[in-house]
This record gives sequence, structure tokens and C-alpha cells, in this order.
Amino acid sequence: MTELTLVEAVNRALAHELERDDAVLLLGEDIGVNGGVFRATLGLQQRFGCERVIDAPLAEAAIAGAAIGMAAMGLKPIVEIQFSGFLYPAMDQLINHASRLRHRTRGRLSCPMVLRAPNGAGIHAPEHHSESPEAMLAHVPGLRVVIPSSPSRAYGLLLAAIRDPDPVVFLEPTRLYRLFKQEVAEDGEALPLDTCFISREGRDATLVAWGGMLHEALAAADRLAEEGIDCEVIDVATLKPLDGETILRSVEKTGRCVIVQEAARTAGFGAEIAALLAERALYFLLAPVKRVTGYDVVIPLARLENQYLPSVDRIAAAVRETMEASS
Amino acid sequence: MTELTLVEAVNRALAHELERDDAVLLLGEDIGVNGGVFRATLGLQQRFGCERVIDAPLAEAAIAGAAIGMAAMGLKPIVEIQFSGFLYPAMDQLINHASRLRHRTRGRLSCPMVLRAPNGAGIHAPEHHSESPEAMLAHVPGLRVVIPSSPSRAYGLLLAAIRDPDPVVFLEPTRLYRLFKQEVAEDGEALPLDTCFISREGRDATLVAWGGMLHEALAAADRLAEEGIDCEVIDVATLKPLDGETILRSVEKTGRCVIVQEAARTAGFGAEIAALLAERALYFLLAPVKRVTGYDVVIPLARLENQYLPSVDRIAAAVRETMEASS
Amino acid sequence: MVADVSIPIDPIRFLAPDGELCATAPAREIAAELALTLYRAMARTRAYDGKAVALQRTGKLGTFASALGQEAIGVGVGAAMRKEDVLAPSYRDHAAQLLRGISMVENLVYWGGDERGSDFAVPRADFPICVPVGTQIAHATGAAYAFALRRETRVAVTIIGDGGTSTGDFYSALNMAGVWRVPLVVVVNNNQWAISTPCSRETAAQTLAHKAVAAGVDGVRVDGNDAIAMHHVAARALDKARGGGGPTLIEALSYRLGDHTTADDATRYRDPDVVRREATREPLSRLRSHLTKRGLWNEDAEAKLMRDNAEEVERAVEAYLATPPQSFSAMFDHLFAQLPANMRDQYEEARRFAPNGARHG
Amino acid sequence: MVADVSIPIDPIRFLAPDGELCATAPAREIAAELALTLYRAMARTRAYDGKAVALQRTGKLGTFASALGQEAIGVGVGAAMRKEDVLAPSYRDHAAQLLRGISMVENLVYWGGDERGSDFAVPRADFPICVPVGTQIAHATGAAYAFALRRETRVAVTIIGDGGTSTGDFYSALNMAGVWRVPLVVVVNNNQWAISTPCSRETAAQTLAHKAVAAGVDGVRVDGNDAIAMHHVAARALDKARGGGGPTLIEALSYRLGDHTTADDATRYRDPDVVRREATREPLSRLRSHLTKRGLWNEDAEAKLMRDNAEEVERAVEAYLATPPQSFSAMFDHLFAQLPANMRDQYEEARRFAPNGARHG
Ligand SMILES: Cc1ncc(C[n+]2csc(CCOP(=O)(O)OP(=O)(O)O)c2C)c(N)n1
Ligand SMILES: Cc1ncc(C[n+]2csc(CCOP(=O)(O)OP(=O)(O)O)c2C)c(N)n1
Ligand SMILES: [Mg+2]
Ligand SMILES: [Mg+2]
Repeated sequence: MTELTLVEAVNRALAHELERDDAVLLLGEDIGVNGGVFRATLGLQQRFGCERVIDAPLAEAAIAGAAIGMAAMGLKPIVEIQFSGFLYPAMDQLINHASRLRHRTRGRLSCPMVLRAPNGAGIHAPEHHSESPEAMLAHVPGLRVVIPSSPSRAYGLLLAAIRDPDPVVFLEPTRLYRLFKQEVAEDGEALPLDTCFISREGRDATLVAWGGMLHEALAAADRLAEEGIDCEVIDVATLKPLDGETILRSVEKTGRCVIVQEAARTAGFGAEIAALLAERALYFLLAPVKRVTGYDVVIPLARLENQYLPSVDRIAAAVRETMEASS
Repeated sequence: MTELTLVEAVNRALAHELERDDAVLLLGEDIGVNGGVFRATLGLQQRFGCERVIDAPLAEAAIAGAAIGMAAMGLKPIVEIQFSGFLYPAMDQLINHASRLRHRTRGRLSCPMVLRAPNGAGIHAPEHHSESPEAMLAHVPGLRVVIPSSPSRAYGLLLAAIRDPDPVVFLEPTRLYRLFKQEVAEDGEALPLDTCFISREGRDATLVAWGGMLHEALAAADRLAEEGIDCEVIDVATLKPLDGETILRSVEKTGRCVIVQEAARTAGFGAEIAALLAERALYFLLAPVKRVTGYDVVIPLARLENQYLPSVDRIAAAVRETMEASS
Repeated sequence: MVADVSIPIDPIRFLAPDGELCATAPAREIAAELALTLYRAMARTRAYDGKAVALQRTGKLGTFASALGQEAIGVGVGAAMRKEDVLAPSYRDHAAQLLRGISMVENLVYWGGDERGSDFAVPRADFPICVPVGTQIAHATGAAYAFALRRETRVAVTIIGDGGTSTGDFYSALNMAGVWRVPLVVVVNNNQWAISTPCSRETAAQTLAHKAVAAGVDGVRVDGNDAIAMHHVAARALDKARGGGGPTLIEALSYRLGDHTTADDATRYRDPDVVRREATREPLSRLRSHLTKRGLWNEDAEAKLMRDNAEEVERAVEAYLATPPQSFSAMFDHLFAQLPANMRDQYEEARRFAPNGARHG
Repeated sequence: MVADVSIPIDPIRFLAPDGELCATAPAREIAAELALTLYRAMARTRAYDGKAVALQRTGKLGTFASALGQEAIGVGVGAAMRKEDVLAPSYRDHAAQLLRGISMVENLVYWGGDERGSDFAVPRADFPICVPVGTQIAHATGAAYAFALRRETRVAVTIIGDGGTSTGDFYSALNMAGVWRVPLVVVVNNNQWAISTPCSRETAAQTLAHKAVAAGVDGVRVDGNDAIAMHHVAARALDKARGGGGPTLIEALSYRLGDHTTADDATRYRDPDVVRREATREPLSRLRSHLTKRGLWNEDAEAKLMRDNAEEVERAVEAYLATPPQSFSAMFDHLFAQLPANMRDQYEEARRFAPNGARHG
């Protein structure tokens, strides 16, 4: 086992599947010689050739649409969108076609594609480079939406996404790409695409997060532990289909839940988790559910970014309030 | 006062504002001589000329983008998208530009545009003509999202949307276009864009709905009244910004809430309302919140459409269960 | 130096509207078998098309998009394709679809509001009808890429309307196909109208074939009411694609003689005189005149063909009307290869509220 | 009949790389004042540009997109525009922006990660920098429509990269502008690269000017390293637009001498020999040679200009670095004309967690 960053783990998973399955190919802007703007595809064109690692023209809609055509004909295209803020032109193809080709043709054709994109803020990037559109995508029937929170989960979940016979949107937290290294087995073992992971066990309150926010949640849990508040931290990982049972079991145990979401609050994915609790946790909730989220504002440019993002302070404060509300 | 259908009320509001304000213009496919595929713009090109009622080429992204440019230069463009299933190509312009032009320029430029589209199912339309993407749009900071449920609300809310100095997405429930007539004052009085309406008062349970589903909710309330269950019915009308206070006050009174949403369940706008209750209604909820929604499936074609849509049966059953859970 | 982008404006035409062979036709004689095949296919399409419109009028079918007057385009293209090629059609392309083996029943089931209509028995790899205008061009581009990658000698063919050429998708996918030089044929059915919008309000381009210039692919104009020319041009583009020569954009000039769809009323926005004039150029009578002049066709043959077509259509309508509805579970059955566990509750809810013995249409 | 879409492939050029007047130049003499203005503006841009890159390298600025080697394009266009015209720029267009009156401080504040950098003191109506590639073409089209509707003699100008011409937005907006015949000038900065993707992987079109054919608008190629030719072609297009002659697409040929942005490392994907060769055609030395040969410029003038520019840049940097941060409320202040009541809680939450005395970038 070697220690890899998250972006290296992505690269390893891509290489593994390109090697294993001739039908797999990569498609995106600057993913060839340049290895992608984040180097997720580094070395793959040299190794697997221009025909399977394709530098596409600058046209996200056409890239997504072409991937659908490839997938329908039996290939397994993996699309890289340079930043999730540039996937909006591809949404029509994702929603009106990728997600429903199998349904529309009663299984005659299908769309085993993966659309990868760096997601979220936290690297002081330029305008439009800090978007978190996961809730919109999770609303679309027929799509799976996956957001890893560590190198090993990125590796295992991406393998699963590629092998999945249906379209998967795979959003990679930009801020985690090189934040830390982790041992990643090169074993080709996929992780399940319908499971939340319990990243830390605890009995007083449940923190639910995904992607980059998981680490803020864990840091908040560390801080709260010093105060004697014992948090369980759940990594949602696969937003769609959501493993509500794991979340419910945890909240049944703790009686309290704080959801952490980087995206703007209203109609974000945290709302779905809170709704799950409103529907199914009423009898064991000891305190109101709380959401710590990005505000309902345009995510500010670099200099104010940190005041937008849920911070350890904000998360810890929300947990404390939750404790007080039920003491 | 004359009795108008919802689509006639839309027409009247458009005419009123074209008359009142030279900066207002309409832009869309087939809105000129043809008056739009639903006739919402009937007669307006004849009356206000080709320059202000513009038949645009078939390109939703360019239409939305051009409207942004017009709006930035001081016009008030009202875009018609033929069906909400065809607004996905415009989402990039809506999200990356319309919603944030004011923010990005610190108020130097702004984007007073309205994007109208028929929304939702229920008319046995062809493929892609029955979409309900309102939750995606409500997630976007900087956009307002409005869905009227009757001719008079369509008139008053559309006037408000046009006069609003910022971008508004105005989704018109296709199934209500000609379902019933109502007296609509031609008084140019706008309705507020930040208020839910209580469409029926009641004390046992709160039904929250918007657009086409409001009428299913009202019909369910009628049926339940016969069984002695007295429902309050709220028309959300403006999804963003959401008037949570009206909903909370109602649920504080009734202790029970069933949310009705036509769109697919996961991460739909109903989740936001349920989340609001999870956060702020815990202490007065007598029963778990329930969502009656479209399933997380591609909305089926006409022959199965009714089995997808929330029906009076499904809504009534949910309310009964809610009553039982708390008795 | 001046770029060579000479795209002839005069469309390729073999048959004049009166059925006479044009002086410009490359062959002195048109193969009788081909001409008869194309004629029969067009007549079959028209018989089907008229019935579908009638079914809609009587409430037995949903919205339908007639191909009246544009049969030569789909038939010419469909006949030029091989079985293993793939078609990505729009909603107005049943002429091509029927010729490729898709059944009338399937087409009716689709427009009747039932997904099973897109589960073609043959050809299994063709794309379903595409409603979001322009999006299908990218699918065909991707399919063509797959063929090239696997060294299959298959071609992807897609059809789009004149209005569709205004979309970003049309251009960006064609441009991509140009760079990749994939085996793709894009046919524009220029029926002059996008619902109520005339072509002149869609673009200032000199012709729609000129759109090819921006993508660096070959563009060609053909009389889309001349089935023989249409077939010839399509066959040439398919051959070129199969031989590695890259994509072609074909602008086929025709006229939408009917309403946009059954939900439309074209009298609101166009001059009936123009429609009447355009009707004199329509493809069936043109080819019939030609065949008749050559002694390859007569009234008896015509009567028999009409009868056969009417019978086939009647059988299809019966089969369509007898199609039992799908059960509630059809919503869930093909959403994913396997339904996620967390959707079991929704499935059960749908079952609980499913009507007993759901009725037809 | 063959369509007349003759777009010359040879770009319009007045000055050879060595500064000599080309035989093809229309004027025998180039106005001294204009030439000096363009030269000074280019030198000013380059001084600013180099400093911005340096600031990024030392952690004092965010990602920055250098215009090195492409100064003639923005300067030529900017100088041809009138104050009341409107520019919709991409992220690489500070040459044009500076000339239009946008300050260096504003540009630094923007790239430093602060929205106030887009609140231009002048010109108030210009669009902010556009990052989502291709989207700005539609904004300019809409702005041009507004001018035409109000009978204002203003022109909307937009600049896009070679890669940007692959987007659907570029085409669909240009096509729309063609139908509407609005006063629009679209300038393509063909710097040969879209990050690591060479133009040949973006399109098979013969030239990018040929993209105009698909939209039915005029297309023209110009040597984008020749500020005089650039200005001439832009001025002609602006005049035409102002006179009601509709849109023009200008392909300006240049070369991106630097990295794509400071986040890029172009040595990974391109040949340094080619870059060195391209550097010999760059616009500043070309115009300087020309001016020197004509006796309009000398070493003293150059030294003084360099000094003045350096001072101006230095002052701008100081002002930038001294810009106090925005308070938390900047997130809310301009989201809407008026903050919705339901956002009061979020505002208070942000206030509560705002650091005391937030520090600089
Ligand atoms: C993206 C999109 N926008 C709008 C529509 C609604 N619509 C359906 S057909 C049509 C006109 C298409 O015209 P054309 O491309 O010429 O094809 P034709 O119908 O004439 O065959 C429109 C606007 C759609 N289906 N897709
Ligand atoms: C829609 C979109 N996709 C991707 C990107 C990321 N990106 C930024 S610049 C760029 C290349 C643009 O190349 P070109 O248009 O030639 O302009 P240049 O940078 O060379 O000036 C890309 C892919 C983006 N900004 N917008
Ligand atoms: Mg048409
Ligand atoms: Mg470039």
C-alpha cells in the first residue's frame, strides 16, 4: 500500500479500470498530455492512447451528449468536467437523456457513464470555480450522485461508479485533492454505492456531512470532545441513493443531529436529510435538527470565502445549541 | 372584472406591463404571430410590435443569455421557454450569470428579467413536457422562484415578478392553464413575492402545496372534511424567498403537516419545507411530517402519468396516517 | 488565398416536380428496383401518418408529429443505411424509422404515451425518438466515435429540423464530429418551419448546408422532395463516412405540409396559398409520375399498394389499441439496472395506490 | 449557383514582423498619433500584466490570466470603441479594459478575490469579466439588441478565445445576432491554445473566421499581433455595426506567449522552440520597430514610457494592497436590490461568526 492524495487515488482508479476494461475511455478538456487541470488523468493518455483518453473541444454539452452516445453503444465513458461550475451546460443532457435512456427504452439501451468534476470551494479559486451543485443533481431521477471524502473512499467509490451500469455523477472535493495522503490499496476493490460511512462514533449528537465538509465536521467533533460532547460523524458519500437507515440509526442513538453542507442552504441536500428526520425521527429527536450551511448567497470570491463556508466554529456552536436545547 | 383562465391572466399581466413600461419586452420561441404554444402571448406582437415581442431562434441558452444582456442594459425582458423541460439549456446562464450579475458588480449592473415556463404534468403531454425543476432553481442564490395556483394569483404575482428589480423564474402550472376561470381584476395590483397564501383554514392538519398540486390538496381537504378532519391548506406561491413563518404558524396551530409536491421526492422543494419543520417545529409537531410526492422516477408518459402524480387518494391517506400517528 | 468553401446553393435534384429526369441528374436511368422501393416506402409512411393523425383527432392517440410531404427525406436516408448503422431520430422521422424496421405499433405505442414504444424489436441499437431539439446530434457523434474506436464499419445517422440548427447542441456536436472525423451523417429536414418560426427568423446563413463550414465538414443541399436524389446523396455520405472520410451535413429541402403537430394550427401563421403551391412539389406524386412515365407503375399497382398499406395500418392500429397498459411497476422497472434498496418504500406506495385493472389510454 | 462565402485566409496585415509596412496595407502612411497611442497602451498593458503575474507568484494575488503577446488585440479593439459602446470581456482582456478606463486597481482587486473589482468607476455599463467560456457572446447580443431597440448608436463588443468558439453558446448567440442584425462585434483572440488544447483539436474549420458563415454574418481574419491592422479591422466592424450593417466576427491571429493562467505550466504541453519563434512576431517590438524606423520613437521615449508605466503600476499595486477587506455583509448587500426578510437570520449568523478585523487576502 502506498500513501496517495485524493487526486492520485482518482488517477489510480481510472488507470485500474482503463486497464481492466477495454470499453472504458476518458473524455474531457485538457485531460490528455496535460493530465487535466488537477492532474487527475496524469499519464493516462501516454499509457492508454489518444483514442481512449480524449482531449475534447471546449463544449460541455457536446461532451456529455457524446458520452451518452458512446455509452448507449456499449462503451463506458468517463467524462471530466473541469470544475462543477462548468457542468451546467451539460445538465440538459444529464437530465433529459443520461438519466433516462434506460427507462425510456425499457432497458434496451443504457447509459453507463461517469461524469466527474472537482466540486466545492476552499482553494481560493477564481469566480465560478467554487460551486456545489450536488443537490440539483441528486434531485434527478436516474442519476447516482457520489462525493468522496478521502483518498481511499475516492478510489473505492470511483471504481464502483465506473462499474455501475447506470450514470453516476462523481463530485470530487477540490479542497481535499491534495490536503492529505492516505494508504490506498491497489486492490481494485469497489466500495458500495448505497452506503453512508460512520467516520467517528459518538453518543451525544450526530454530525452528517459529505465531501470537504466532513473534515470540518470531524474537527468540530474533536473540539467538542474536549468539552465532553461526544459526536458521531457520518460521511454521506453517496447522496443518491441515500442510505437513510444509517443516519436514522445514529440519530436514534444520539437524539440530536446537525447537518453540515457547503452549498447554499435553501433546497440543498441537507434539506433532504432534515426531511428524512422530520418524517422518521420525530419520536427520538431530543432537539431540533440544525443545518450549518453556506448562506443563500452567491459564493463570494476568495477574500470572503471563509466567511461563507461552514467553519468548525459554526458547527461546534450548532452542536452546543442542540445540546442546550435538549438538556 | 372578467372571468379569465390562468393563461389569459398571464396574457393580461404581460399586456399590462408592456403598456405601462417601454422597457418591458417579450422574447421566446413562437410567441409572436402564433401567440406561444399555449397562447399566453396571444395578440401581443400585433399590439406591441415585432421589436418588443420577439420570435427568437430555437436556442434557449442564447435566449436566456441575450435576455441577461438586455436586462443589464436597462430593458426588462420576459423570456418564455416553451416547457420547463426545455429550460435546462438555459440553466448555465441563469445560475452563472442572471442570478449573480448584481452581486458580482456590487450593484453596478443588474438583471431584472423574468423567465416564464409552463411547468409540471397532468395534460398527457409528450415526452419531456411534464418536468418540475423548481427545486433546482430554488437552490440558486439570487433567483426568485414563483409558481401561481390560480388566475388571480398568476396575474398579481406575474406583475410583481416583472416589476421586481432582480431575476424571477415564473413557472406556470400547465395543467391549470385552462382548468378553471376566475375573476381577475384588471387593476395592475401586484401580489407580494415573499408570502405564502392560506387557501383554506383548518385546525387539524396543514397541507402545504404549490402550483397544480394545490388543487389536489384542496380536493383532499374537501374529502377529509367529510370525515371530520379539518385541514388548513397553504399555497406556497413564492418558493424563494420562502415565507416560512406562515407555514410555521399554521403547523403550530395544527401540529401536523403533509407536504404535497409533484416533482420527484429526493431533494425536491418539499424537503426544504420539511427541513424548516425539523428545525423549528419540533416542539409543536404532534405527528411526523409527511411528504406526498412524485416518485424518484422519470415521470412516465401519459398512460402512467396519473399513477406517478400525487392524487387526492394519496394525500388523504397521508393526512389520515398523520392523524392516527398522533391520536 | 481564399478559402474553398463552395457549397452549391442549388440543391441536387434528379427528378423535376413533374417526375421528369432532370438534365443535372448524374445517371441517365434510375434503377427501377430502387425507385419502386422508395415509392412504396413513402406510400407506406403516408398511409401510416394519416391514420396516426386521425387517431389523435378521435382521442385515441396523444400528440403526433406528421411527416406529410417530407417522406422522401426519411425514406431516402433509411434506404441508404445498413442494418448495422444507427439512427438517432427526431420526433418527425418515422419515415426513416419504419424503413429501418421499427413497427407502426411501436410508433403508435410511443405516441400513445407508453415507453414500450421505444423498445424496438429491430433495430435494437437505434436511438429512441428525441424530443429536446438538437440534443440527438451529440448522441450520434458519440455513437460514431464508438464505431470508429472499435473499427466497426458502421455509421451513425441523425436527423434534425431547420429550427434545430439554431441550437448550440447542433453546432457544438457537429464541430466535435468534425475534429474527430467520425462516421456521421447529419440530415437537416429543412421543412421551412420551426413550429411558427420561418427559417428566415432562425438564421441569416445563406443556406443550412453552410452551417457545415463552421464545423469544417462537408455540406450539401439536396431536394428533399426527390426521393431518388435524397437516397443518392445519403448513400454517398454514408459511403464516405464508412470509408473514413468523416461527417457530412445534408440539408434536405422540403416543406411541412401539415401542422407542426396535432397540437398546432398552422393556419394561424401561414399563407394557405403557399402551402398549396408547395404541395405541388411533394415527393410521392413526383416519384409516381416518374414511375408511371417509365411504365413501372399504373393505377392497378397504386390501388393494390393503397389497399395493402391500409390493411397493414389497420392491423397495427388494432394491435396498438389492444396493447394492455403497463402496471405501476413500469415506472421503477428500468430506472436503474437494479432498483436501489431505498426506493422499496416508494415502490410499495405506488403499488398500494395503483388502480385495479388500470384502463387503456 | 454557388454561395459567396469567400473569406480570405490570409489575415489582414499592415506591419510585417520587422515593422515594415506591408505591400498589402491600404494606407501608404499610418497616422502617427494612432500608432503612438496603440504602442503606449500596449506597453502599459504589458507592464501591468507582468506585475500581476509577479504578484501572484509571491502570493499577493489569486490566479491571473496573462495577455502576454496578445496586447494588440485588446488595444486595437479598445481604441476603436467609443466610450458609450459596451465591452463584454473574457478573463484575458485587460488590454481592452485598461484602455476603456477600467483601472489597474480594479483589475487587481478582482483577481485578488474581491467583487469590488467589477464595480468599474468607468465605463459603468461594461460587463464584468466573464469566466464561463462562451457565455458572454449572448450578453453582448442582448446588449446590442437593447441599443438597436432604443435607436442608440452604440455597439456591443465581445472577446472570446479560440477554444471558446467550440461552445454552443458562441454559435447560438452569433446566429441569433445574425438574424437580428444587431450592432455587435465579436472578436476571437486566436492565441492558438485553449489551455493545453491546440486549435486543431478544437475544430476542423478552415479558419475561425469561417464560423461566421454558419451564422450568416461577415467574417474576417486579421493579424492580431499587428495593432494597426487590428485597430483598422475593429474600427471598420464598429462603423458597420453603428451604421446598421449588423454583426462581424473578427478572428485575430496571435499566440499565447505565457502560461494559460498562473495556475498552468505550459511547458508540459508545448514546444519551447515554437514559443520562441512565435515570440519574434509579438506586437510590441513590431510596432516599436515601425515607429523607430519612422523616427517617431527612440530609446529615450522608450525609457520614459517604461518608467512611467512602472510607476503607475507600482501605485496601483500599493492601492490594491491597501484595499481594506469587505465585511461579511458584502455577501448579502448586493444579492438582491433588497435582502428578503427570510434571510435576516442568515445575515445575523454571518455577522456572529465574522472574524474581528478580518485580514487582507
Ligand atoms: C430544446 C427544445 N426547445 C423547444 C422545444 C419545443 N419544440 C418542439 S419542436 C420545435 C420546433 C422544431 O422545429 P424544427 O427543428 O424545424 O423541426 P420540425 O418540427 O420542423 O421538424 C420546438 C420549438 C423542444 N422540443 N426542444
Ligand atoms: C464553460 C467553461 N468550460 C471550461 C472552462 C475552464 N477553462 C477556462 S479557460 C479555458 C480555455 C479557454 O481557451 P480559449 O477560449 O482559447 O481562451 P484563452 O484562455 O486561450 O484566452 C477553459 C477550458 C471555463 N472557464 N468555462
Ligand atoms: Mg422545421
Ligand atoms: Mg486560446
